[in-house]
Amino acid sequence: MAEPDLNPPLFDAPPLADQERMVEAILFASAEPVTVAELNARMPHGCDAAAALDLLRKRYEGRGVTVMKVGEAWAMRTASDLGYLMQREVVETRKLSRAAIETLAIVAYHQPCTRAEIEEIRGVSVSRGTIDQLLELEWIRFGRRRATPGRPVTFVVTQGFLDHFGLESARDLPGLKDLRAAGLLENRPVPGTGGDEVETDDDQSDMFDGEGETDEGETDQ
Amino acid sequence: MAEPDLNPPLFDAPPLADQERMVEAILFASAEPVTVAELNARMPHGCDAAAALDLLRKRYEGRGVTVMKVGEAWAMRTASDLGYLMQREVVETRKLSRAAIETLAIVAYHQPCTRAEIEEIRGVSVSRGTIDQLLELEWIRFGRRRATPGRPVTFVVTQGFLDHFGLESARDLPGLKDLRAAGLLENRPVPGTGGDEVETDDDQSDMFDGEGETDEGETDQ
Amino acid sequence: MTAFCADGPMAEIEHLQSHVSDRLAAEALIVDVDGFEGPLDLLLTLSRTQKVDLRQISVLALAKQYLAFVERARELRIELAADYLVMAAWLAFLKSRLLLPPDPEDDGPSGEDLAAHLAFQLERLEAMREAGAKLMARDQLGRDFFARGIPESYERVRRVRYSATLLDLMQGYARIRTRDEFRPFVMDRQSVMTMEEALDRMRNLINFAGSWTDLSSYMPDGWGSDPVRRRSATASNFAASLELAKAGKIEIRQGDTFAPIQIRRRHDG
Repeated sequence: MAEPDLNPPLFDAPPLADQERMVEAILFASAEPVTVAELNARMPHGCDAAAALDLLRKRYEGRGVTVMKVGEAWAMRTASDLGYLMQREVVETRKLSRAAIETLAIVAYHQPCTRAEIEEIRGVSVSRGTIDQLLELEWIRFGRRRATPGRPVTFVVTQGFLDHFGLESARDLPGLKDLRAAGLLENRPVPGTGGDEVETDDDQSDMFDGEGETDEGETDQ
Repeated sequence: MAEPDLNPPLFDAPPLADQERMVEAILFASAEPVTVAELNARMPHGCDAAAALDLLRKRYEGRGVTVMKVGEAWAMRTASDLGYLMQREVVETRKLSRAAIETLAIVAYHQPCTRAEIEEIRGVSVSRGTIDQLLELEWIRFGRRRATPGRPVTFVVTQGFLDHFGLESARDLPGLKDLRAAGLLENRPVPGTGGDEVETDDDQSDMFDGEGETDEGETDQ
Repeated sequence: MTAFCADGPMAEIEHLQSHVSDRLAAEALIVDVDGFEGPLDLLLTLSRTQKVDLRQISVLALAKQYLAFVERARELRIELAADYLVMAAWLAFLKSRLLLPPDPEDDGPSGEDLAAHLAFQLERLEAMREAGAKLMARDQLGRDFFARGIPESYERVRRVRYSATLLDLMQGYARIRTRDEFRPFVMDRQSVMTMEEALDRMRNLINFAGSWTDLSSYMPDGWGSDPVRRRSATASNFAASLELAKAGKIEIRQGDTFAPIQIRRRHDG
């Protein structure tokens, strides 16, 4: 204020501490950064927004909230070192779908292996989504193209796959005989009973083939 | 933290001053009230949000922005004496009808409160729209069903209601104590209806009694 | 309005004095009848003309005022809502109870009890009305105090980790191989008719369908007996007919829910 002390203005401006409160409230509630001119326009006559702003900036130094200059305007923001409080990483563990497990198993046991071969072994078509998911997980990758008509791409398992499943090489995978010995093949489905359940399931995924996501419908959690 | 000094935890919680900054940042960033449990969940392990919150409240006492309790949660809000500076931020809301204001007051002071009780107090049926409007504003919500015949739903006020009217809890409703002392929050049965049921000698008072529940025809506003 | 007054000569005089203003008030009320939130609200407004604390209100006088109001409305041929009339009937009953000596035969509530309850209801309504006003007079969020203008959203970054064990893998493989031992997968295709197959068949057959024919008649020979094959062929035929309809080759209709679906060639198609 330029008024000389001898001639005080008709209305005194509020004390600077109050002006600081005003700037604080305005910056807090505004949906956009506010310029000093706007602050002055909004505050009572005779206020000095720039001086109040200065005080406010000092007050918030080192706090969880800081007063920042954004272009020509001012805004309050949370301190940048606390940004991690504003987000939380939620890790969800999901079981791989049956289609993906089977596809992965076939690639592992039969690599290098084309999509048609996978389909032949599974007895149902394999959705794009299933392959994509395994590629994304970096458990399978493209191998050499097969030297047959159409030169189809093949899939092989990756080092990441071996690491995840604790295998030295794909050749270390237990064979059918070992699986049987380990009791994994004991539950032989009788045609028309136990196997039927599998059948229905596969038919379902066959129906929705190509939609990828739907095929993965059976993932839990 | 209750850990004795002799046996410090594996990871030290950040100093309380830092925790205060964290609470400051989280409350500052959020437009909605945040509970102590949420604060603790977002802050690093071992933090004591309640203690940090205590410090923060004191720090903001008398500032342009204050830390307010809203039910079980906390929020930062501009000091209400500075509201006049915030004309630009005012959100024009539809004016509530008299019916809506009365219904809101009845729910707040009598909660949990059934629709029939609201109608009995107002002496007129409550229109669907009135309840809907209050539900939409998220000022009232469904409470537990009453354990009486028909298991009617009840209404209670929400945290949003407390937040909107700057109330720490429903116990802080204006004049609540006086109203209770004057017996005006009691549910007095109509004489001759015996409180529960039976005693239908008095046909006419019965007629009046049942009126609120049966005559849904008239809507207000 | 009845000239009868039970409260003694003083009340009679008062009554006469207030007669004109009462009538004016009643008329003003009638003009504004839509502004009332039901009979209790009207009673509360009428009770204010008594200019006493609600606890000292004369319910009898109030009942009379209300009945006069209803009478006046009737004269002016103003339709009153049913609940106003119910209240009028009840108040007439209350009035007679208050005026007549108690009937020893009747063990129902006394007129005083009923009057006291009405006074309580009025007081309670007024209290709630005041509470509402006090509530609305409070500082309000977004009007007097404000939340953060630029809220920073709290994000939940979701990261999905897929789990699979070697056991899952081996079991998966075993499942496929075991199935192979019993039922060669090639068998599966024998009971499936693809939509392409159905479409090819129908494209040829449809040229002969100038009139409406049931879609079920397009079942290939030998597919109708086995339920699995019938299901597959029906689904594929249906899908194929939709394709053909979309292409403008055929028309399709169904008389009712679950009625046979019929198709015919489009003449212009």
